[in-house]
Amino acid sequence: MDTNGVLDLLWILIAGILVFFMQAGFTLVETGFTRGKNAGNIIMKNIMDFCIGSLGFWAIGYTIMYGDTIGSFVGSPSLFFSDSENMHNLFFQTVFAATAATIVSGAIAERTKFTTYLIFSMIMTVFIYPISGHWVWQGEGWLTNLGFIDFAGSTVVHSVGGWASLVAAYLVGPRIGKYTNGKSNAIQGHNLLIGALGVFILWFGWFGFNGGSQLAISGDNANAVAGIIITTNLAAAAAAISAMFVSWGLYKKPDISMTLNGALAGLVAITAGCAAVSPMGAAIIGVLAGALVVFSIEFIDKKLKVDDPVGAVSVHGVCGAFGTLLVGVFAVDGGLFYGGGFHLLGVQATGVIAIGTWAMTTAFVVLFTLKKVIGLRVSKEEEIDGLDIHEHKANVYND
Amino acid sequence: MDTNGVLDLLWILIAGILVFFMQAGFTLVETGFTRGKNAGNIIMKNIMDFCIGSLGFWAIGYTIMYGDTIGSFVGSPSLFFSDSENMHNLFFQTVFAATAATIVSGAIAERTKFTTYLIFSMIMTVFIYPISGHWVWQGEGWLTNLGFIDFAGSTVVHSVGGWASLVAAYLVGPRIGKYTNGKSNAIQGHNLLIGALGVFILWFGWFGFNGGSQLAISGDNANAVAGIIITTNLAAAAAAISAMFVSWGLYKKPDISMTLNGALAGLVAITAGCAAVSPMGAAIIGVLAGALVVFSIEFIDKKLKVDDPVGAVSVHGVCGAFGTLLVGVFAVDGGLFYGGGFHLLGVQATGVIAIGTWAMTTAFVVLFTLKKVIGLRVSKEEEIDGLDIHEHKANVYND
Amino acid sequence: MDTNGVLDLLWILIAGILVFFMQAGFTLVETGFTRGKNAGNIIMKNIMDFCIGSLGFWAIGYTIMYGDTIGSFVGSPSLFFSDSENMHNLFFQTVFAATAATIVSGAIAERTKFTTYLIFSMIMTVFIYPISGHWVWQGEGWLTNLGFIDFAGSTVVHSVGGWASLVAAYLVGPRIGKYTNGKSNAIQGHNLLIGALGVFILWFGWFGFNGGSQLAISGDNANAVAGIIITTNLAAAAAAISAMFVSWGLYKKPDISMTLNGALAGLVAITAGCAAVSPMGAAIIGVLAGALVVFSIEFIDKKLKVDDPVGAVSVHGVCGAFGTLLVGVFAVDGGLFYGGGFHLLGVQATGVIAIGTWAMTTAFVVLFTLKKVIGLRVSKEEEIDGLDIHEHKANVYND
Amino acid sequence: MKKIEAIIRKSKFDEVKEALHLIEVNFFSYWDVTGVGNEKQGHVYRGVSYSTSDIQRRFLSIVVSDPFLDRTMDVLLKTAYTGVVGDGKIFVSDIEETYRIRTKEKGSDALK
Amino acid sequence: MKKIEAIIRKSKFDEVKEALHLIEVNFFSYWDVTGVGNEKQGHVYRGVSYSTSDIQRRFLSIVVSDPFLDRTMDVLLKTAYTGVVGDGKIFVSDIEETYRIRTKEKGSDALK
Amino acid sequence: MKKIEAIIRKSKFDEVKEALHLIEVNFFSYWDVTGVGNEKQGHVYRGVSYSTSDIQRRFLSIVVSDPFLDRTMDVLLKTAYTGVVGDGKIFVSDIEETYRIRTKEKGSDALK
Ligand SMILES: Nc1ncnc2c1ncn2[C@@H]1O[C@H](COP(=O)(O)OP(=O)(O)O)[C@@H](O)[C@H]1O
Ligand SMILES: Nc1ncnc2c1ncn2[C@@H]1O[C@H](COP(=O)(O)OP(=O)(O)O)[C@@H](O)[C@H]1O
Ligand SMILES: Nc1ncnc2c1ncn2[C@@H]1O[C@H](COP(=O)(O)OP(=O)(O)O)[C@@H](O)[C@H]1O
Repeated sequence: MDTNGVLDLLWILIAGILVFFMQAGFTLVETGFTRGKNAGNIIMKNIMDFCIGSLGFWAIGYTIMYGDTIGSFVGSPSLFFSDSENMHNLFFQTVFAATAATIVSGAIAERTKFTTYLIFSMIMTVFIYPISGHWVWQGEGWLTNLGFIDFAGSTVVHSVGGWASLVAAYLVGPRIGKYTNGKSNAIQGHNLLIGALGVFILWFGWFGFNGGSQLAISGDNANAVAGIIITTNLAAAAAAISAMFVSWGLYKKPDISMTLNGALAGLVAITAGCAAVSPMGAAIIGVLAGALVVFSIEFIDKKLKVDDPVGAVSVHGVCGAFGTLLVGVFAVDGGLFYGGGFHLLGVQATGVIAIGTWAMTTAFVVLFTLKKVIGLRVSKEEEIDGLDIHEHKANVYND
Repeated sequence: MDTNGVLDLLWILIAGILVFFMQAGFTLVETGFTRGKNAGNIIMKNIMDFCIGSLGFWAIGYTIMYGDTIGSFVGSPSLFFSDSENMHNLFFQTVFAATAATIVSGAIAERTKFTTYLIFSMIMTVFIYPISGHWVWQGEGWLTNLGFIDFAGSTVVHSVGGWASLVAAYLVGPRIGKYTNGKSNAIQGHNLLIGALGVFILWFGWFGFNGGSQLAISGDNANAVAGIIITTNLAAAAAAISAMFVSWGLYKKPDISMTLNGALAGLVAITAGCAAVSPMGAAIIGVLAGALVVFSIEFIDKKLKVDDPVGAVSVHGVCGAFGTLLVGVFAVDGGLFYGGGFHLLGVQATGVIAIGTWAMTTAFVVLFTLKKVIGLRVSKEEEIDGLDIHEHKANVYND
Repeated sequence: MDTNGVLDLLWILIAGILVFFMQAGFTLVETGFTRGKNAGNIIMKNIMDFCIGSLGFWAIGYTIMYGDTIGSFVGSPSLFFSDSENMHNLFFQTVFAATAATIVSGAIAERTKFTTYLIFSMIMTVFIYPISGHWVWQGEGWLTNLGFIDFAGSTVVHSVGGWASLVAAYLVGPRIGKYTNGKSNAIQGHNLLIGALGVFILWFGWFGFNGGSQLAISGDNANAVAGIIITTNLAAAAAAISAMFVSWGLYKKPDISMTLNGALAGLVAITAGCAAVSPMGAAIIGVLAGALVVFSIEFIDKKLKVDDPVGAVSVHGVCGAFGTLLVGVFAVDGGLFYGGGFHLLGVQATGVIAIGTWAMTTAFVVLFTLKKVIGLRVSKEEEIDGLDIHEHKANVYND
Repeated sequence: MKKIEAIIRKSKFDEVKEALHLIEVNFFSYWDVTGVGNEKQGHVYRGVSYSTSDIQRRFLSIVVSDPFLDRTMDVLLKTAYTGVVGDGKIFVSDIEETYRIRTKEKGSDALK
Repeated sequence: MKKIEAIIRKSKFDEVKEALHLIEVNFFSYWDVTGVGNEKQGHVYRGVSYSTSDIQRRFLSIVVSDPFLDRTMDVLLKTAYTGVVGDGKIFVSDIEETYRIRTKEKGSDALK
Repeated sequence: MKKIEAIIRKSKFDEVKEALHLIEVNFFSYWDVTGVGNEKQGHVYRGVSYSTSDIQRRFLSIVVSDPFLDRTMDVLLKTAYTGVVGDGKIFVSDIEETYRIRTKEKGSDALK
């Protein structure tokens, strides 16, 4: 391989390793934001979705996503990908697929059956995610053909996970005690420090997520990657600050969990446009996403009454969609604010809606079927005692 | 230095940094799987073995391992390695040596004297590990000459640590209360979430461990490294799944700590063959190792009655040996299943046995001497109250 | 961009990402070493100083530091840095600036007003740090002209943070209960395991901090970077061992928190000279810094009676200055022990004093003003109950 | 005045608290304890399956003036009940004196 | 012998302990409990603001011989006091017998 | 019925539990407390050496019917003993009534 090829491959591998580490971040955020009696169950779900995703994406998911297109809709599947020239791509795409899958575990935490989750997670990585991914990233998908821009996956990865989360959290129903007499109650996370560490790890990994999505670093790609790192960082920082001030205004005090979610909201929102917007654009996207996520969490919790313990729907679904739309506004090349008119915005909206519909519909069909066949939810007794002791006969915390 | 040289050096450094981080992973796994009253002691042991290893390997260990061979058995030692062209190699090998040493601390946790451990750890990094390492990795060692394949150290690093652990745990004896009336009791780890984070960190670092062992990334090495990353990941994922299902079968519930150990078992087992087997081979090795580790932990605990709180012997010793043997079966080039006959398998067995014997014998001699001279074990009172308050006059957890 | 340029940029980005992760390390060390009732507040301070630093350094700080020099004293500021060829530099320098700022939060933990901290942190990143940074790293600063060596920032980053911490901790005053009848009391950290994880993360990130400061890896830089990694690691290891033995001598037992601080002391001390000293020199610097930090912590606590919960002044201020001075002794090229005479040592002392004076004076003026205007300290009641419940209406730990 | 010490299932706590609230027993303290009793819980850890009678429980300490005793007991016995082994115990003992620190009130005044 | 159970603000604990020390009450046990009472504390979590009366308190269990009762009560009532709702309660009850495990001493001897 | 409150060394707990089991005292509750007493423990933290009498202990609350009292006390006094300062205390007090929530049994029936 020539030097440029090596450089590109090296960068993809490193970025992929960073993205892998995001799994630890998700695990920590999800356990930290929920109760200690279910921590073991969340650990298991997070490890397993990555393991299932790794095997499943290699076994078939990768080619469903990147195989030769069948009608710009789906790739031609082949079993057990083994092209030794493209192992770095398999790796990078595997960790992306696992990210989409793992988002859901947070939204349905503390009440969902373990087996049901395993099955859903597999379908997510080998079917739901790769098909809509094909539309945007394979090169000949129908959304690519329209000119849809989702550089690193605000929509392809995060919104897919987020919208599936919405459907899943809705179908599973709220945790016992979450809503009483139509009022939303707070069910505090058991360890916000662990949650905060999770956010730092996610942020750390996100440099690989967005930077690696350039899929190259040689030649002109180098400055592009550096620019992506900056836009990613600025959006996250701006969003955390913005979420903090909004929460400060609303609740009279700077709220810890909202600030943490704010950082993630900024990261999700910039993911689509990290290569298309200027640093200033990134900062503005961050400010907007940080504010939005606070209101969205309140809305989903109090108005929709969908119980999402970690805010996955708002962070990944809402801010993912929002960030994708904002590309149509802030893209230096073609964005509304840069004189590009409404065309790109329209295309972005088409993609957001199409993929959102896909994710929600398929998630609904799969989960509804699972509900009928094996059930989504643990028994009331198991839920109250905690999933760890019933589903795993173990306690995470001991002397 | 030319570009290829720079690329290779860069990759080795990055991989080495990742492997360094595995020290944090070991610390977390070991503290998480043991009781809170000994957490400070485990922290100290893990930090110190790395510090001692860093100084010791630089001072003399590196040249014992990589110096000009003396009879294919040991390198010519020289003091304070200072070849400014090979600092990246010193670094990469240092973090490997520290890995071998740190494995032992888990197996003898919660009852071993701190000073004794420090001395043993030093001997491990400057004597036991580098000598057997010389046989395989210096280039002219007698096992290299035989054709023994241990790419990244299933045997050279992990088994050495694992077999030394077996001897150490045996000589130190079980923790008070571990066996009563011939029955093995569970002594629960105090924080499985911290343990799970440790496993994620180890997995993350392992990409450097195996990928970096190519010792190059330029030219054709690039695809080789990518392939290693994939085999590593697939084996770990398959092993975690396999351990989970086996534990599910045995105990009627998917077991958290076994699943975590399963992932590590897969990582250890693929370490020898990560560059020699196909993705499918890796997945199979993972499945086998994940199952094996569960039975091995039970066997060592219940039949051998050797008390190994974190499963170090099974994960590193047993699965390290097993993974090394399986190279003889699954190596695309020369493996039994690929028509290579039994030759390679025989060579692999020779290496596994030779190095196992070396590690056990030397560990026994050293520890037995230490036992006579300064003792291996803290007093009963110290053990019951916890090592932290007696050995360090401190508690890890406070208000 | 040519291959060498890409290599350099790639290394700077990776190093910067590692340095970013140090923010997580600081957060964990600071929360681990303080009480649980203030953990949320520390999380917020650590996240916010990074966010503010990211925006502030981009908005103006970077050009104050690196803009064309005005009298070798300050750069010509310009707003919202947007040179797309230098985004990697902006990123790398941003994470450095945030490091200097975040150091202070530990020293004044558990009693400082949140708003006051936010304002101070902003001034730190856009004014105090970039100006003294300009003197040394812009290329035409007056200390550069003198020949002052501070390779990766023992003084430029760490001492600035450390001396500002000293002033801040002095002005804020000790925590309630820290000194009674002139005696210093121990206020135990609530989770040393989290603190230890923080130290591992910092050590991990420090390879990027020092190694990345070469600002290149192509050609001859490659071996230089590798050498830096080794000196960094040896100094940290030697310092941890040294601090452990010193504490063992003083308190009859190897002290956990001192050992952890020892590792950090070694890292800070080697930061100035990591590229200028030999491995042996690095080890000696480590041994000295590890011993120094123990005495310094005692001195500041018991003699100066300045309450610094995490030892930030000793680790970053004292050891930063000390390490910078030792460059004058151990620099292979020009150091006292290498026949270079006292010249370099004198220059180093000049830099240490000049920057120390600058940091202390400006921090004093800013904090004194803030004290008069909005106050530095929370109310007695808030402090006793914990900052989390009053400043954020939340508890970090729940069921 | 009586002290009621109720050792109940953690999972029943919210219900019990709610019910106490309805009869205006709004003052009490609680903490988590490990209970040893008839109930057994199955655990598995690293290959060792065992059944333990050390189970997490919630301990409620409620001091009530005499007229409140009966209704508090009724509520506790009713709402903490599941019928399955392990519902817990209630112990009643005598309290000689009660003070409210803030007002220095004594006796049943301090319990209002 | 009497058992004094004092449920106080965590923030007052150091002061109380100091004051007990001065009157030579150097034997007691304490732990953290959640108290339900008049005091309310404002919390916000993920957009839900609520006010809870479940507040962290410290529970002190002090067994004293009869002559020590009054002064201990005085000290507790004085030093645990802030005047703001939530200062806590003190309950006094009877102890029939006390043993010191180490010496097998009984009664008030065991309390010296 | 009597309530036995034993404050013992954590390190003695397993032994005590075992011994109670042998005399068929299989019902009790326990939790961890901090004890203040004669024993001192040396600590060092960041250069400050100090000796504290705040030591971790285990608190056992055992309600027994009268015939069980003596043998329980015997076992506790024997197995919790080391002879070194800090072995702990045992307090006995009266319980007026006991209920088993599951069966509504009262009195000593509830303690079987
Ligand atoms: N005599 C006792 N003294 C103190 N606590 C007790 C006593 N008996 C029972 N308990 C507590 O009550 C809990 C439930 O009792 P258990 O025997 O398991 O169920 P049940 O009362 O339904 O038979 C125990 O776990 C323990 O905490
Ligand atoms: N009847 C009671 N039984 C047990 N604990 C009580 C009782 N009344 C009050 N407490 C404890 O005392 C604490 C303080 O009481 P609270 O009513 O908030 O304040 P105040 O006594 O100043 O009116 C409560 O949080 C609770 O822990
Ligand atoms: N009067 C008391 N009230 C409550 N707890 C007590 C009392 N006296 C002792 N204790 C508990 O007993 C423990 C052991 O007592 P200590 O005085 O240290 O040892 P010893 O009883 O051997 O002299 C203390 O730490 C404390 O928890």
